[in-house]
Amino acid sequence: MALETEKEVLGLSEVTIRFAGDSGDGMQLTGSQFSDTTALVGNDLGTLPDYPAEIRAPAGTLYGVSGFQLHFSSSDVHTPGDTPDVLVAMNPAALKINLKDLKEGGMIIANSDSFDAKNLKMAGYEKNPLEDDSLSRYKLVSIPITSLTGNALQDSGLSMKEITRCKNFFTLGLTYWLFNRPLEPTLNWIETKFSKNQAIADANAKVLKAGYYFGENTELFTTRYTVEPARLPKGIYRNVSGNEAIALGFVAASQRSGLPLFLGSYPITPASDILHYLSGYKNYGVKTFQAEDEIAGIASAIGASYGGSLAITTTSGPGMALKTEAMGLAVMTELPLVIINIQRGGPSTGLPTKTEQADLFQAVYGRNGESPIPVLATSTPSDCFYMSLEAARIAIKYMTPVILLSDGYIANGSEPWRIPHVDELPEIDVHFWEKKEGFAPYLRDENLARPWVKIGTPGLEHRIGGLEKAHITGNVSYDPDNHDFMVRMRAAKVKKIEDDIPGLEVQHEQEGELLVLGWGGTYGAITEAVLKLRAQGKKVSQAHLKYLFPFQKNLGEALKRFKKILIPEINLGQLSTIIRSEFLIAPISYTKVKGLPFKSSEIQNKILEVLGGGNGK
Amino acid sequence: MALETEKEVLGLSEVTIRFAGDSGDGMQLTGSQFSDTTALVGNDLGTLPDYPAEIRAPAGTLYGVSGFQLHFSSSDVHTPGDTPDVLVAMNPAALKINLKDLKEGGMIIANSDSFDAKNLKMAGYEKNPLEDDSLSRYKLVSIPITSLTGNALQDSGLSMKEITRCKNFFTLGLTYWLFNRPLEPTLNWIETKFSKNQAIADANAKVLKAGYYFGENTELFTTRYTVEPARLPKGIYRNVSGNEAIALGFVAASQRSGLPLFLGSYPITPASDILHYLSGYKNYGVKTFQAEDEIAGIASAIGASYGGSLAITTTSGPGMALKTEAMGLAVMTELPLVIINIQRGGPSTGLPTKTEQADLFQAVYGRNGESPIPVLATSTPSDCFYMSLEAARIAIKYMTPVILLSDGYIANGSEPWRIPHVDELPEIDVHFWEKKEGFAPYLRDENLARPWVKIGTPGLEHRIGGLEKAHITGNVSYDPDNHDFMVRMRAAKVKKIEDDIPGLEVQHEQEGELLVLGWGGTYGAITEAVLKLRAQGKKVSQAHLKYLFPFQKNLGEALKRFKKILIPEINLGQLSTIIRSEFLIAPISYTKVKGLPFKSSEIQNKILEVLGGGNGK
Amino acid sequence: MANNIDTPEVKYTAKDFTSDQDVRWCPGCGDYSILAQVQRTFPDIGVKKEKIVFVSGIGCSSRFPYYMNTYGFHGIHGRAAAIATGLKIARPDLSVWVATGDGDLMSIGGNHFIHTCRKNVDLKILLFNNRIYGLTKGQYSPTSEKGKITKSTPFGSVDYPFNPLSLALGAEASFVARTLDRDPKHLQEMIKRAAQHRGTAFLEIYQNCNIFNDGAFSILTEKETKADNVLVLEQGKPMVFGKENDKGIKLDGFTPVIIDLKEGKNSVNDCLVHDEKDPDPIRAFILAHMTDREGMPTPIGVLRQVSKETYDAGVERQIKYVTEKKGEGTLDKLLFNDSTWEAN
Amino acid sequence: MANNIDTPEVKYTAKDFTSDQDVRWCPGCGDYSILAQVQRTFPDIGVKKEKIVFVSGIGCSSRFPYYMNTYGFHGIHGRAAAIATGLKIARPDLSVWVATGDGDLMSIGGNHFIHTCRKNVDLKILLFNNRIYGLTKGQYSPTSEKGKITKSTPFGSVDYPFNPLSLALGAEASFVARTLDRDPKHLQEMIKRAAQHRGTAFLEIYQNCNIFNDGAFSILTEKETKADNVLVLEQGKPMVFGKENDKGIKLDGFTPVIIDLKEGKNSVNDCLVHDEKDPDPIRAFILAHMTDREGMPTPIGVLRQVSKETYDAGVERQIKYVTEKKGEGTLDKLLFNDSTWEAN
Ligand SMILES: Cc1ncc(C[n+]2csc(CCOP(=O)(O)OP(=O)(O)O)c2C)c(N)n1
Ligand SMILES: Cc1ncc(C[n+]2csc(CCOP(=O)(O)OP(=O)(O)O)c2C)c(N)n1
Ligand code: SF4
Ligand code: SF4
Ligand SMILES: [Mg+2]
Ligand SMILES: [Mg+2]
Repeated sequence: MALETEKEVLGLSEVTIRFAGDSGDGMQLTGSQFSDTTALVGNDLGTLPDYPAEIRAPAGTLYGVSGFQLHFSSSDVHTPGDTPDVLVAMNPAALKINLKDLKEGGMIIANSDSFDAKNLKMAGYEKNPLEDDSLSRYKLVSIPITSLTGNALQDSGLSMKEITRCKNFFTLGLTYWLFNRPLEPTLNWIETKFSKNQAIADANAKVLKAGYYFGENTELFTTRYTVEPARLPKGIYRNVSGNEAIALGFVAASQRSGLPLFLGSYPITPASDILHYLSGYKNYGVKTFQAEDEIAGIASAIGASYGGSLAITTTSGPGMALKTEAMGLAVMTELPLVIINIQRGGPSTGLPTKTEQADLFQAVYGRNGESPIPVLATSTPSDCFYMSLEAARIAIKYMTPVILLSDGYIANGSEPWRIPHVDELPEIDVHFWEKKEGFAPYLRDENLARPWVKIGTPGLEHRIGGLEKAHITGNVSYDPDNHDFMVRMRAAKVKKIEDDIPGLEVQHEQEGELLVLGWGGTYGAITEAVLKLRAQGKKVSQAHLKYLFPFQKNLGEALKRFKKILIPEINLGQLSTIIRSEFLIAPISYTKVKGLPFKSSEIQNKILEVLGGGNGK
Repeated sequence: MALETEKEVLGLSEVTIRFAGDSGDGMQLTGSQFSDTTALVGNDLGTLPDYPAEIRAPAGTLYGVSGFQLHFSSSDVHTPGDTPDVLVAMNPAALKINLKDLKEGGMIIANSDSFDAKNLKMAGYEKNPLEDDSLSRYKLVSIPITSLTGNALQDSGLSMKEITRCKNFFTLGLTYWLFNRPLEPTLNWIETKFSKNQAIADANAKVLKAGYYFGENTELFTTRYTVEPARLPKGIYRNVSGNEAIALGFVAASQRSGLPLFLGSYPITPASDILHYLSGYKNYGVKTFQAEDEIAGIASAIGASYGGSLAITTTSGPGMALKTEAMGLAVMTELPLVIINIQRGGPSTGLPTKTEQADLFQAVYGRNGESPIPVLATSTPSDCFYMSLEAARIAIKYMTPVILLSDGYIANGSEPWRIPHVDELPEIDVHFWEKKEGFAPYLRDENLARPWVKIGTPGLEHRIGGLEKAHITGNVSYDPDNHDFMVRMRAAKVKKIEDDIPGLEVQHEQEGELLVLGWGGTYGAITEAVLKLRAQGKKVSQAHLKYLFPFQKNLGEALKRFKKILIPEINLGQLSTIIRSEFLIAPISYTKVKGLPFKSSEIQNKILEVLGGGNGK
Repeated sequence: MANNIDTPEVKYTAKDFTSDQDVRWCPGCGDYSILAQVQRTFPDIGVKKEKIVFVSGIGCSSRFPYYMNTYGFHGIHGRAAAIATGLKIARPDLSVWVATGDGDLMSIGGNHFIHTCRKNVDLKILLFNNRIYGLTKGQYSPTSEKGKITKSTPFGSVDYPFNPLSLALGAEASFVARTLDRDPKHLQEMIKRAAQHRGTAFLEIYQNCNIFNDGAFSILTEKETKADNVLVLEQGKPMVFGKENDKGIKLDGFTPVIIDLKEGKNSVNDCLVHDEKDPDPIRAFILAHMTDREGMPTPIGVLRQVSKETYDAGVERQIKYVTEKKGEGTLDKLLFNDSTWEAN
Repeated sequence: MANNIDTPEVKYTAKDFTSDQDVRWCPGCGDYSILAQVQRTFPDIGVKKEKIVFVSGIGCSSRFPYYMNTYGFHGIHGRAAAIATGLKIARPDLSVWVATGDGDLMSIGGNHFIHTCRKNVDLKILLFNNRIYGLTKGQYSPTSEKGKITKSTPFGSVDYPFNPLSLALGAEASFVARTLDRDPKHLQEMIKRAAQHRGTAFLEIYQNCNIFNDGAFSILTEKETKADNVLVLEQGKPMVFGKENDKGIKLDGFTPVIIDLKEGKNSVNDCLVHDEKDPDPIRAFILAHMTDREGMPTPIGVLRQVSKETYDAGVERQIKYVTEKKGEGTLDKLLFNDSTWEAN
């Protein structure tokens, strides 16, 4: 619904906006609503929620500031944007923390009501920046959002506390107007969300509109902006976050394999949402078990897998550490299981709400004994859906635990996703062993996988466990030669998966001066950097790893064709280390461990530095 | 006490003997008594206990066989010996399992009483091998040990069951005679061990002598053997096992540092003995806490470390896995702590009583987040003492957790050890921060270590924990730049340790065709192999790593000086992988994962293969 | 017993439950008797062999599944209850049994144990309590008496033991019982009772480790002392024991005391009458703590048996309810939510 | 309270226990009151500030140590009791406190909790029970009521909650008490009582999480409903409650029932008299389970306080004994055992 208006409407190709305020100000909600609506109008987009580990840190404090950045465009979007064009600052602390990122000449929308002495002091401002000319380099629009919200709800009969809680909807309405977005999606959302409390629903709706019309009627804005829909491939789209896509991916895997889905999990940021989503899918036969701890989470999943379910367990770093021993059991019993690690800042409790890629070593090497487990990684929110299906496929086909790595940035970020048609999805076929003749629990098929037996099959009663198994019979065996054989057999089975996965695709030239090699959540920033530099005529290629162990067969070949390999990672160079040992080459490791994704500009600069004077030709 | 005797006495330079029988036959005790006595008479020696995971597997079964091999010599001993000269077989199963290893023409001492139909059948013998000529290639001495023991104890008043239990002392006495060893040490041991039960003490002593005199008087033996004392460096010696040496090492570290020793541990094979030894040292102020699980084991140690103790935790693979999360906490809180992993066969429960080196990856890489921990490894039983002191020194000086790796072979094996004089041991100096001025919990000293405060110091009250810490103040910090700084700071601190450890010493030529590089328990087998080949004129050098992370500074240099590097490991090549990534060279990885140490002959053959025709010149 | 009762056509014998693996326990170990009684009883519990699963942790006792010719899972130390919980939730049609030791269940596995009791997951837990760590060669366990001298406590342990029944009751277990390895009949009866119960059935079995803790329970098992030291609980019956049933238990306040039934002063009618069905856990708690006082007999039998919805049944109920309410999910319903848009 | 009483020269004020960190809990969180009462009470427990340590796990509640100006350790999730146990064994001279939540202590930390109670380690455990996972934004916890609708249980939880007091008693805790964040006086008194106890002192504090589980305890804290729903336990006093102290508790068998003290039929003399010192845990267990029945009041106060040797004291005793017996160890004694020989 784009209202008639006399105001000038300026078309933009892309916009980056950041909403910032107290953790109590509802900025995450404002941001996600803006994203969903923006997706609906057909822009491509990328998001970056960024909030503190505290639930509601005291109002006005610097560490209590919560932010949500959103980048939307009429063409492809790969990142949440490096520098916002618009900063919405609900209080002084939010302004203080976020101003440094704002684009030169960018717009600041500030809630002037909250710029009182107390808040200014807490944010460390001597003078009120809205009143001195310190912000002259920006387009400053200061609006008494709190009082305007109050006015709008004067006779709503709500308490003052409830009223002020609505103010983020004013901000949302205002920005909807400013960027010419419809109100309906949010109005509908409000209706269902607050169906239990009509008064609140009405208030929020009212304030949303108030914000919208305020933009319409005030003189503060002379122009509003529109961003044309992106020319996305034909199809039906929805907005999806990484964690939601993982939940959808495994329900899809359950449907495609005909196996009931079992999740054993213990809540932990930033993985908990997968548990939340899946526990809503009871009518898909999904069973979610909130265990007493992470060990019970994976142990219950192993039990469910032995019982014939598609079993998964979700966690983050510290929980991953606790699951280590049980992963070894899954390796020894050769049961299908997917272990999902949504990486966060470490070590230890570290930075629970921030993103990082520092659990790669742990995934590939972090177990006692020779304990090989395939490791996959997602690269974008929507990619989470497909990698989940792939992880399930490999686990079932090879009777092995599989580790799927994601991270906080992918998990909480969202993007438009073209919903695939059912027939685009891989069949996952499952063969439970049924016939009594010739059965032995540690027989091997052509994939070196052992038979999976559905408990309840008469005549196939058998025992498995964590002690070394005799080849074929699966009996406990301390025989030296058998142990050596089985250790190598388990390794060979996992290695064999390389024959069953797509080869690595190098983007752009297949050889030359520089290849930027990434994995996981750095995909967007690398892609944007590479495209921008190529647009400037630089020759630089890109490849992104989704299979970390085993590697794709053609990886070594692909790397050899480039003079230099640049590997950006949000850790101290873990992939680089593995590449070094695997291929005896020395990639250039570019690392940043700040709990934040790379900015594409950072990667661009690094590429330019690596290319030196030359432009890769 | 070497009796007068008319029998011919043959001098030998070295002997390897293996005692084998049911897990109920007391072979481990027999072996360790023989070792202690043999040490006492001044031979150098090496041992290899090898027993099943079951406590007393049913008598007569093949998997129930327990063995103890002992290699003693008048010159240096590096291994328990490849092929026994003498095999003591207490039953058919023991013969069946062990015969293949016996040297051509070696001696078999068999307990003929146990070669009855039932036992023969269980061992899978059609005919009695003592009676057909199937053993003609060996010196077979078959003796009715059970009945002879019975006769000796006719009027002891003991039950039949008790009497048969004594039969291993007959065997021991007999072999004492055969190899001319004194009875006193064992007689004394019996007195103290069975002080509570004089009847049993007397019986064992009686049977021991009976065995000895049987050898003396029977016609079965025409010769007895003597092995002259080894020319060991001047000094006072004792026999020590790896686990005992670790216990002694940390008590020594406690005495040298003046810090009380705290062990938090949960029993697990093959690490439990360290807990057993240390719990006997109460009068050294040692506190041992048998925790409810491994997590509580390390968590309690972290608490004790915060309280100012020298804190350690001991375990093996599966327990190590469980400690992973808490190790991260120790990294973040930067507290001194030594984590001792006595490696065993994996993955999962694997082969609990067998040896392996497959936890190196886990030690170096196996944690969530960037979580650097120094990793040290022991190489022989007596080396365990010194590496324990070294681990404690590094932990305290650098305020860091340290992982000390040993393995089942080192842990249970024993060797003569020249007891150092107190002043040969390093001082470990400890500086608790005491002054209030200028204190901050995350200050850094010249070693990048933070201050250690003894709780109870007035005015220094402070808080630490697992969330990221602000540099210096140690306050909780989510600041992006601080996180990046601290991640690199923790890494730099651990790297810095390389400046404070002895450089790597290469044995023999410092450059040339081939360097055999080892770590951990392979030391003896490699040394013997290298020495034997050099005696044959082959040019091959040797180096052994005790510092796995960080490496010694000169390692890269040392490796570059050799055309080929051979790395034998009891895993699938874990050190090789790390060497590859660190130095971008391709060592030759030689692996065997059978739950057993390398035989030096296996390594000799591999070296010859690598040298090809040439002899290293 | 499985939720969907699923009785075999043919009548099994003990042999049907005997696997082809030789039993590797020490000669004389109490575990043999437990294995034998389970194999003898299972033909009578009315569950098809292929629907039975034994899950265990690590320990001598945890080798149990290998010897049962049913499905079996030898897990990792302490995690049997957690593995079994996942299995039971995924497969409510199975009869899931846990074989575990006092170290496995009470030490490292304590948390999974109390949570299983709390959730009332339909598992039968057989605790082989020998008050020692057998497989690791004789360290003290959380059920070892204070002052116990073992390899890891050469001067005696300084901690108080758990009372497993008390802990289970504190965690709201719905079935709590105790028996003895050396009393085959009673052991068999208790196994049957556990099999019949829906919900967490916790059966503590005093088991002799003749290698590392020999005779720990001899006064309860030896002919001469048994009668005067064991109180056999029977539903609805007065608590009487002693060689000539000459002793009774009555309550003095909340404290059970022994009364003499011979010298006329007290009669059977003065004895406390056993009521395992009491909805309150108090009576059972009193019995569990009877041995806190010197000289009191050790109660064996079912201390408590009450019925409440099991966790796994609750999960099924909820899935059924939601599915009826929302209709069965399909991939299209799943992927195409109500905020999609079309690009063309 | 520390074993070696170690009283400060100067009298502290609450301010002395306030650290320089700003408190980061949500406005209105019950944790603020707990912090305030601890800071107000500590000047009276007679322990030097530098001898006090707060250990915690992870959770909103576990941020507690940062705000106390004593030594403090913010551990990892569920391990506070284990860390504190090691610290207390190593340093029996310290007063070691554990601040923890219902997820931290009852879910992932359950095993360490019951073992701490069993061993009677001299720790004071403050359980901030808000019946929810706060820090992870509102999943149900092991103390959440059955049917609870949360992020992880959108259709209601299907498991029964723990009764933390019952669990502690089942694990043989020597001090078991309960109080309310909104009753500062009582909370202060309970903190003092915990401080005085030698051994594991378990104090459950009902705490309101106004963001994810607001009002969970309101009927116990709101003026109108409090008096009729809370039973304040006082040693040696009859159990009386109600707006005009018009209700009493008496036992019918083992089941507590409410009697009306107004309508003459019953008098205070018919009421059960509270005895926290009863060596048997039965009375306390009855009180812990009082709320199993609809309509019964929630008891607050000390349910149980008995004295027995603490684990850490036992360790000291043994070290003293062995050292006296064997003499203090020296390096020479250690290394030169009795089977050495000389080579020259
Ligand atoms: C994670 C882990 N920790 C420790 C061990 C070593 N371990 C094996 S069994 C056992 C205890 C056995 O005692 P219990 O459960 O009572 O069984 P029992 O042998 O007495 O029947 C221990 C500590 C292990 N296998 N895994
Ligand atoms: C090993 C591990 N698992 C899970 C988490 C995530 N986590 C942090 S706090 C918490 C539960 C908090 O609940 P509670 O203990 O009741 O504390 P509250 O926030 O309610 O005060 C969880 C699951 C973690 N930090 N570490
Ligand atoms: S050690 Fe003890 S428990 Fe284990 S098998 Fe032997 S007798 Fe049985
Ligand atoms: S989330 Fe709840 S418990 Fe946590 S600080 Fe906020 S109000 Fe308190
Ligand atoms: Mg046991
Ligand atoms: Mg809570």
